[in-house]
Amino acid sequence: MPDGFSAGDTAFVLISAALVMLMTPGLAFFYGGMVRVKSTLNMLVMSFIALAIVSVLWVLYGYTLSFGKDAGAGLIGNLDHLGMRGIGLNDLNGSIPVTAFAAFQLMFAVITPALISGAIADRAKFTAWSLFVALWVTVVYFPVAHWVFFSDNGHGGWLVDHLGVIDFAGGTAVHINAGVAGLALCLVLGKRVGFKKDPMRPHSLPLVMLGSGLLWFGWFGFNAGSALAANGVAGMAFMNTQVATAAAMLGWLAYEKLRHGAFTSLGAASGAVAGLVAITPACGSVSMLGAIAIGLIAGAVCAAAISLKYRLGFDDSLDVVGVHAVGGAIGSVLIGLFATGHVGQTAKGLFYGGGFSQLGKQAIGVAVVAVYSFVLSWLLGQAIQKTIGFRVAEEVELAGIDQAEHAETAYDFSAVGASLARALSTPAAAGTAPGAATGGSAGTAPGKVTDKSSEKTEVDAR
Amino acid sequence: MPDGFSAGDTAFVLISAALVMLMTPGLAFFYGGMVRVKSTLNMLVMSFIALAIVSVLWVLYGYTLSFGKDAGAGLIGNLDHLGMRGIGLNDLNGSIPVTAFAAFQLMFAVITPALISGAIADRAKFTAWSLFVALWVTVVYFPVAHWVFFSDNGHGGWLVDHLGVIDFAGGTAVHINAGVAGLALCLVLGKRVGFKKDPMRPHSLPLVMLGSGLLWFGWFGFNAGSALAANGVAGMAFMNTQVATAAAMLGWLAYEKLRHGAFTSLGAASGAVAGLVAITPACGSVSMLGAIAIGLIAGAVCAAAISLKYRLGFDDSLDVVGVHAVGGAIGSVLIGLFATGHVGQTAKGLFYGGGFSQLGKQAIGVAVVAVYSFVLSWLLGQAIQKTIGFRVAEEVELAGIDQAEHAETAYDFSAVGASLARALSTPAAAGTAPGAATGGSAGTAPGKVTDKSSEKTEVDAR
Amino acid sequence: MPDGFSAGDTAFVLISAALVMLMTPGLAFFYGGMVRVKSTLNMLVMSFIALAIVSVLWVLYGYTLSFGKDAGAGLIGNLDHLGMRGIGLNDLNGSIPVTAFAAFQLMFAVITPALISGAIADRAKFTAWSLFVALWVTVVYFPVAHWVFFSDNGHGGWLVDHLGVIDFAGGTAVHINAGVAGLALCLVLGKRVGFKKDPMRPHSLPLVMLGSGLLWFGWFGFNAGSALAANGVAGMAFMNTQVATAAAMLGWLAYEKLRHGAFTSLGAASGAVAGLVAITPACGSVSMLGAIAIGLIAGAVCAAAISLKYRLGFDDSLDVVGVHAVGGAIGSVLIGLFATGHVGQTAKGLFYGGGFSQLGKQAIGVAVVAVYSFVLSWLLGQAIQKTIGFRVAEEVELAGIDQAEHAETAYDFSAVGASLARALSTPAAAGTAPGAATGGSAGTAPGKVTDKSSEKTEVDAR
Amino acid sequence: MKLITAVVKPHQLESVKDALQAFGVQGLTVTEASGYGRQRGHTEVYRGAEYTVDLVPKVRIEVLVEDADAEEVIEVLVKSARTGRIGDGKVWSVPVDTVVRVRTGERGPDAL
Amino acid sequence: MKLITAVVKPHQLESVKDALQAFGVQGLTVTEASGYGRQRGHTEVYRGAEYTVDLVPKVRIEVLVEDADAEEVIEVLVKSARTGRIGDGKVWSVPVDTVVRVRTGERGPDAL
Amino acid sequence: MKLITAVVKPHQLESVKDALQAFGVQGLTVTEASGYGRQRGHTEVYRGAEYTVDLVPKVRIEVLVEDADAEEVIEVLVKSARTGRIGDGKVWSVPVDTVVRVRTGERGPDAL
Ligand SMILES: Nc1ncnc2c1ncn2[C@@H]1O[C@H](COP(=O)(O)OP(=O)(O)O)[C@@H](O)[C@H]1O
Ligand SMILES: Nc1ncnc2c1ncn2[C@@H]1O[C@H](COP(=O)(O)OP(=O)(O)O)[C@@H](O)[C@H]1O
Ligand SMILES: Nc1ncnc2c1ncn2[C@@H]1O[C@H](COP(=O)(O)OP(=O)(O)O)[C@@H](O)[C@H]1O
Repeated sequence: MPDGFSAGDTAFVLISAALVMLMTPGLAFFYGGMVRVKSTLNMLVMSFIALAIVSVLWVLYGYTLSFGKDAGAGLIGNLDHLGMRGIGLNDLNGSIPVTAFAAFQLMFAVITPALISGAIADRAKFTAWSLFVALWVTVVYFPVAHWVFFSDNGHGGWLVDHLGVIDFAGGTAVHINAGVAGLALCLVLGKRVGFKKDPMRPHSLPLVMLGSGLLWFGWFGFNAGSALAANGVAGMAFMNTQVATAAAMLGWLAYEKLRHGAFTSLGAASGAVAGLVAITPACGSVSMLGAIAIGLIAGAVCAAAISLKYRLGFDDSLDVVGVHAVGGAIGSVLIGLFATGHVGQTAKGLFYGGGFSQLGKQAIGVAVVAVYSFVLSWLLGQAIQKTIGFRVAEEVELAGIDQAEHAETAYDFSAVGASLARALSTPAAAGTAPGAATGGSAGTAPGKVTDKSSEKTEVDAR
Repeated sequence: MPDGFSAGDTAFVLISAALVMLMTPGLAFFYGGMVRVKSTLNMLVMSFIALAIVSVLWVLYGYTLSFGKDAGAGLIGNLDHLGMRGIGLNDLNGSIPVTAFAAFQLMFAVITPALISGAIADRAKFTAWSLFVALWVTVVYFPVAHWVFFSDNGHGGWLVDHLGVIDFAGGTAVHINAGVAGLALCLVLGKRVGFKKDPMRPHSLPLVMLGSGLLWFGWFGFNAGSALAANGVAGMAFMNTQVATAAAMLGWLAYEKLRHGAFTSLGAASGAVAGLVAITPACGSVSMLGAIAIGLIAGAVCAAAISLKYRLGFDDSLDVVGVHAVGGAIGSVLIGLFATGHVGQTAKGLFYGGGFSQLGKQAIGVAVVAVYSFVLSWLLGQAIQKTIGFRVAEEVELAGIDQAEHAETAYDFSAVGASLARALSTPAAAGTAPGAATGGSAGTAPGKVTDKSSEKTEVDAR
Repeated sequence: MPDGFSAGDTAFVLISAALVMLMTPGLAFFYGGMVRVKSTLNMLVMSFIALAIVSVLWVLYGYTLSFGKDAGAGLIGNLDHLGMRGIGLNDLNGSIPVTAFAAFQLMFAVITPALISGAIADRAKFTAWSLFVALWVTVVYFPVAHWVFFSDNGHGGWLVDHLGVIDFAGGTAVHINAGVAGLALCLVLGKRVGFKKDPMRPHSLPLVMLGSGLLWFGWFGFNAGSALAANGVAGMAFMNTQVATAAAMLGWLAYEKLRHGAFTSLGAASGAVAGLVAITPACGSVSMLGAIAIGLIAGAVCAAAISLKYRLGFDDSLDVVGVHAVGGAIGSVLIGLFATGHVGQTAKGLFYGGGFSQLGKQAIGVAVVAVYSFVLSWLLGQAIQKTIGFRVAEEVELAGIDQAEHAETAYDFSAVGASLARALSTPAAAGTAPGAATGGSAGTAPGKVTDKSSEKTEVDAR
Repeated sequence: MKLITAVVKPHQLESVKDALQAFGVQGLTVTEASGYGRQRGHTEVYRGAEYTVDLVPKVRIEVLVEDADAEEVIEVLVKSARTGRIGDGKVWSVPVDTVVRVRTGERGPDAL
Repeated sequence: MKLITAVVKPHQLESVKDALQAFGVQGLTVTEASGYGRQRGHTEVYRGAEYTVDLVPKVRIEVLVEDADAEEVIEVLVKSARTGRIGDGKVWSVPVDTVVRVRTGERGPDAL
Repeated sequence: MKLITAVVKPHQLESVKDALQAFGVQGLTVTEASGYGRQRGHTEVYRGAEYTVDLVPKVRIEVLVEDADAEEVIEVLVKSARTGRIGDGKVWSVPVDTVVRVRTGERGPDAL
């Protein structure tokens, strides 16, 4: 390997990339446990499909749009690396192979759209969602990632290199971006049937806790890994991540106890996620005591913020706005207060004698990303809604989207087992389906085919 | 970074810290699956709250009590690092940043109290438990960690540096400590209603298996990471961890088959954990064949030990004593037999020509930690029980602690969904709650408020 | 540590080994969610027991058979390292300790037999399965691993060193090997009662998704870790793994939508696994665009291949053949087309000007492993079936294998809880069981013993 | 007294509950059930095999009422459960010999 | 009309369903139940403690039929549910005052 | 014969089972149910929203008995299920035309 290469840093970033990858399934479980049983699978697959779509687009053109040399003005990368061409096995980015860097950053591009899905739980057509993911990363995420993450000696993205916004691991590019897009989308799709009236309580809180546990775990890769080296900054980012998360859990639980009289497990899980979100931009620039402060604030404020949707009447189903947009903004702005100048960055916050300068930059960064994401996301959502339709029929929503969109149900715990259903057709029997290259023996069809003709004029939407 | 720094070691320890962090959620699932469905969430949250509380205390004073310079006599660290002051970004502990070391050790401090919770499943007030965690780490864990883990050229903790006890990754400080504290607490709280009579069978064995899988995975960080370097010792500790765990699963299953006639999945999961516990202190000083022996013994002995509670009549609900106290003691003492002198430590055990010397030291270490932990834990438990009360009311226990303490139920699989419950009040409607800084529009309250007045004189405890 | 040692590489391989270990529990959940609720635990334990058995055998003789110096002709390792003797703490394999290498390779030996279990879900005696695992790794896996993975300057395993087959991470040794063994075993055991007639739908798709998420995560260790160093090859293998998996999910979903009209969550999970399987041998020799092509092909072809069992009438219950044998073969053979000669290996495929040479070698490698595995697995299966019996009684299969083989049921969600069952005997009461070293107080037996005598002539198999 | 049983769509439970309460019925017992009728089931797909699940989720509601109220309660049930689509379910009534309130031991109409 | 209830082994549900349909009964309602009878339960082991689970899973099938069909439907049920082993269950019949089809409001035999 | 149905608190199931067995009843069928009555439900909190869950878990026990035993079995049920708190539930009895044991085809009292 060439000079400047570090196996230790490479090991760290590659494993971190794996950790960040795990966050997307983790998110799927976090969200999937929170919905009613009838839309569990849809919720899970909305995250998984982001893994599929974004990874392919990343190789085709996402990487080069985000991390290709700046095409001018700090707005977008050039097309030098379309299809990852021109990236040699041993080319370095800092002390690590470019491939390792690309893998790490890919995982950020995957989870960001997945985060949005929580805002439109239970009611989005799966094909429409898939299309949205592809378009959204193209026109929103890839450019914003360039603005925020592509630092190139002052010739990189405009937020990081021109304006000097501090965003260590993605408070703006990931969380505000996704949170605000969630707001736009849930406005486009409208409220769920029964919003504010039916409880819609989580169908499996253990699944939610599993999700939050995996998110927390993976987030060490997200935050500490963003140092792109296994060094003191990574160590500090790691500690800050842990303690801010811990403090945010306490903040959320305290708020909840005062307000609703109970410490809930969902509050513990949600508080942790709020803390992880808030410390994401800040973990490379604040002290551990600062991280505790940021966590406490984020926990309590997000716990309060999630009730906005009931006041203002938008159905952000799983609180993407209240947790990611609000939490991301808190963390990004508080850098302007708590940045010590001695961790990973030299800019100082208000409390450390840096005056209002950094605070102002942070606020601008937040605002710019929020506005850009909102406008574009809303336009994309509308375009899809007006063309192929984004929202499922009310009947489908009532009966459960899993059945209609995925032809599956999440669980079958009945001891009755086999008896509640019967084989309609096995693949061999379906030999006449279009595109099937079945050999001769379609006649051996074993499945019982139930009589679908008589009277089946309507579907029982329950 | 300064001389002596190793990016490879830092990468290894940071990722190991993440793995150890994951063990606490893993433990939550392991325990959570084992309780009845009505106390699932309480069990989960007892572990998660340890993550929150201990992380904050660690930064405030835990790190310095455990790993600050010895204050004298090897009993406790000094206060040099209160609030983590005086720890520079690039300060090293061996070849890794102090922050990385602090993060790694923090995770040990988190899981140790979490382990205790299994002994008092289904019946502990959540606030009382939270208070206990905070007090217990302060007066028990932080000092004991100093005794066992703070090695400082003979001027560190008294067990490691004066007496020469070998505890590679925490057989005494973590497992015996927690196991014995579990015994003390379950004596303080008393037996569950229905102990020895009702089956109290695990509500979800797949959740138990998930927990054991995550524990096993995370334990590589715990044990191999304790080498604090990615080297041959870490490699050996890793292999020993794997094979002892494997052997313990076989040992437990064999015992169970002979005794009860069946190989159970809970036995497989429990045996694995017993093996992980037992090899923890020993993985840096024994050969792989020695690790197999330790695993086999620990698996079979722990399988037998868990029935002690029925004989002696203490309700150690999820077998913290039988697995962690007993398993930890087995592993710690067997070092006195199996230490080869050629792995990470030079002291030899009885079977390798070291005589009884190390065996004696190990026995003393076990006894000291056990006695200290038992006495302090019992006193803390009693103090809490006598003041704010530690145990919930019998009615709450019967109806399920999740509902009473957390206002939640773990699952809602009913297709009936929305209809079984109804919105009582959404946050906007709850605007009059104390401490709520709600703006004007409380009048828009949308939730249906059910009539709670008439006849609701009693609660249906089922 | 000696010269040539790299802490970075060691950190990478050790953590990779931990990731690969997690794949086996991940597989357990992937399979466990797919079976009916009555055989969940059996499915889980079939994987966990592989962790136990193979780890111990690896230390005793597996490592030396696979990675001991070649005993001649490239067929098997010698016995130099029986019981891991002769392996010093600081001995190196390349740049990492031999212990780290041994740990990494052990995890491959564990998961391979576990993969087979899916083919014989719901109907294999647990002791028979355990015996099969022990025998199979001995006569099939250890030799084949030697052929494929033991490269020693031309004096290693015959497939890798003599023939020049490329198998970066185990397409032949792991996936084809296990897939074909699954075919052999399901032929030996025969079809499940109700095959092709009862639906046998997955009892928990979230559990399946969890499994696939953990598999995906762990697979980065499997594939990138196979570089045995944290370098550019590892980075490339990592990216290839991610994008092939993503593309395969798309390929599977597209096939499914065209053929059955729905995008299923099970399809997403299965497609991902098919992609992971196919890229395993190829991730060190193809470009990212090549990886996308391989993924797309594997996803669609495997989606089609799983219906073979209905046509041909073998009950490969969870599609081990369709996914692992077919996917492994696709990946192995496509190397012959897509190998660029510039990634980890210099041999070029047909599309990169290498002619048919590599393609031929790959085909031979696939065929040799497939035939060897099929014949040996079938013989072992038959031998067990004819002696101790491999398949459970039909009654047991109908009632559910969990109850009969493990004396457990996977879930108990009933609010009824304690009341549905009653304590038959606690361990103290069971004091008269054979081999029980119970002390005096057996008379204090607390459990109620139900009247088992009257009329209990038959068992209710439901 | 009569025992009136209604098998209805799960989503109608809340409306049924509200209607009964408005009528003055203070208690009921609910069981999850599944039903097979003219509405047929739906198709599910698992790994390349299609199945029809022909039992559709329902709830089964039992209400004990005085003889005099029976007809009206049936009316209330039918109206509040109706969506007009197939699968709406059935309501039937069965004669009851006696009813006891467990808590107090009261008998007959007083026990309702 | 009659309400015929059968408590049978879960595995017999499909055979029962088929037999009823062959006979001409177009609807039924199924509930998961557990039963306690002569068949006793089974033993489970959890961490060194043995328990007997004495309630065995059953399904409870309800069919509303015209008086005239009652006897025959009982026969069909009994035959299609029988395995000959203990635990096969019970079938019983109860008189029904009235039946209403929720969708249409039809009454009596027409409502079946 | 009579069909006696009891809707009781889940925790009383074991005591009911024991009492019935002591009395000589050899079989019963249990279903999980939820009930709505005077006892009201409880409040749950999810992410800043409170809900009342007003259906409380119950078990529904069915016992087929001879006419002569009906009164006594009702007594046994009521006594063994009682805790004296609201929510204790109801017991009721319904006339049965006929009972068949599936395994043997026996009819009437012999089938119990
Ligand atoms: N003969 C019957 N006996 C018992 N339950 C029935 C009967 N017919 C229908 N049901 C119940 O009523 C539900 C609705 O039946 P269906 O025939 O679809 O309704 P509709 O009255 O609208 O035609 C079924 O799912 C089943 O639970
Ligand atoms: N007296 C009864 N009342 C209600 N249900 C009963 C009664 N006796 C038996 N059952 C039901 O029938 C099922 C089978 O009973 P069992 O006595 O095993 O059958 P068999 O008729 O073959 O002797 C039981 O599980 C229970 O659900
Ligand atoms: N009219 C009724 N019809 C059917 N079930 C009822 C009726 N009233 C009460 N129940 C059942 O009895 C249970 C207890 O009712 P509740 O009114 O709380 O009891 P209590 O008799 O102590 O006042 C309820 O949960 C419900 O399942």
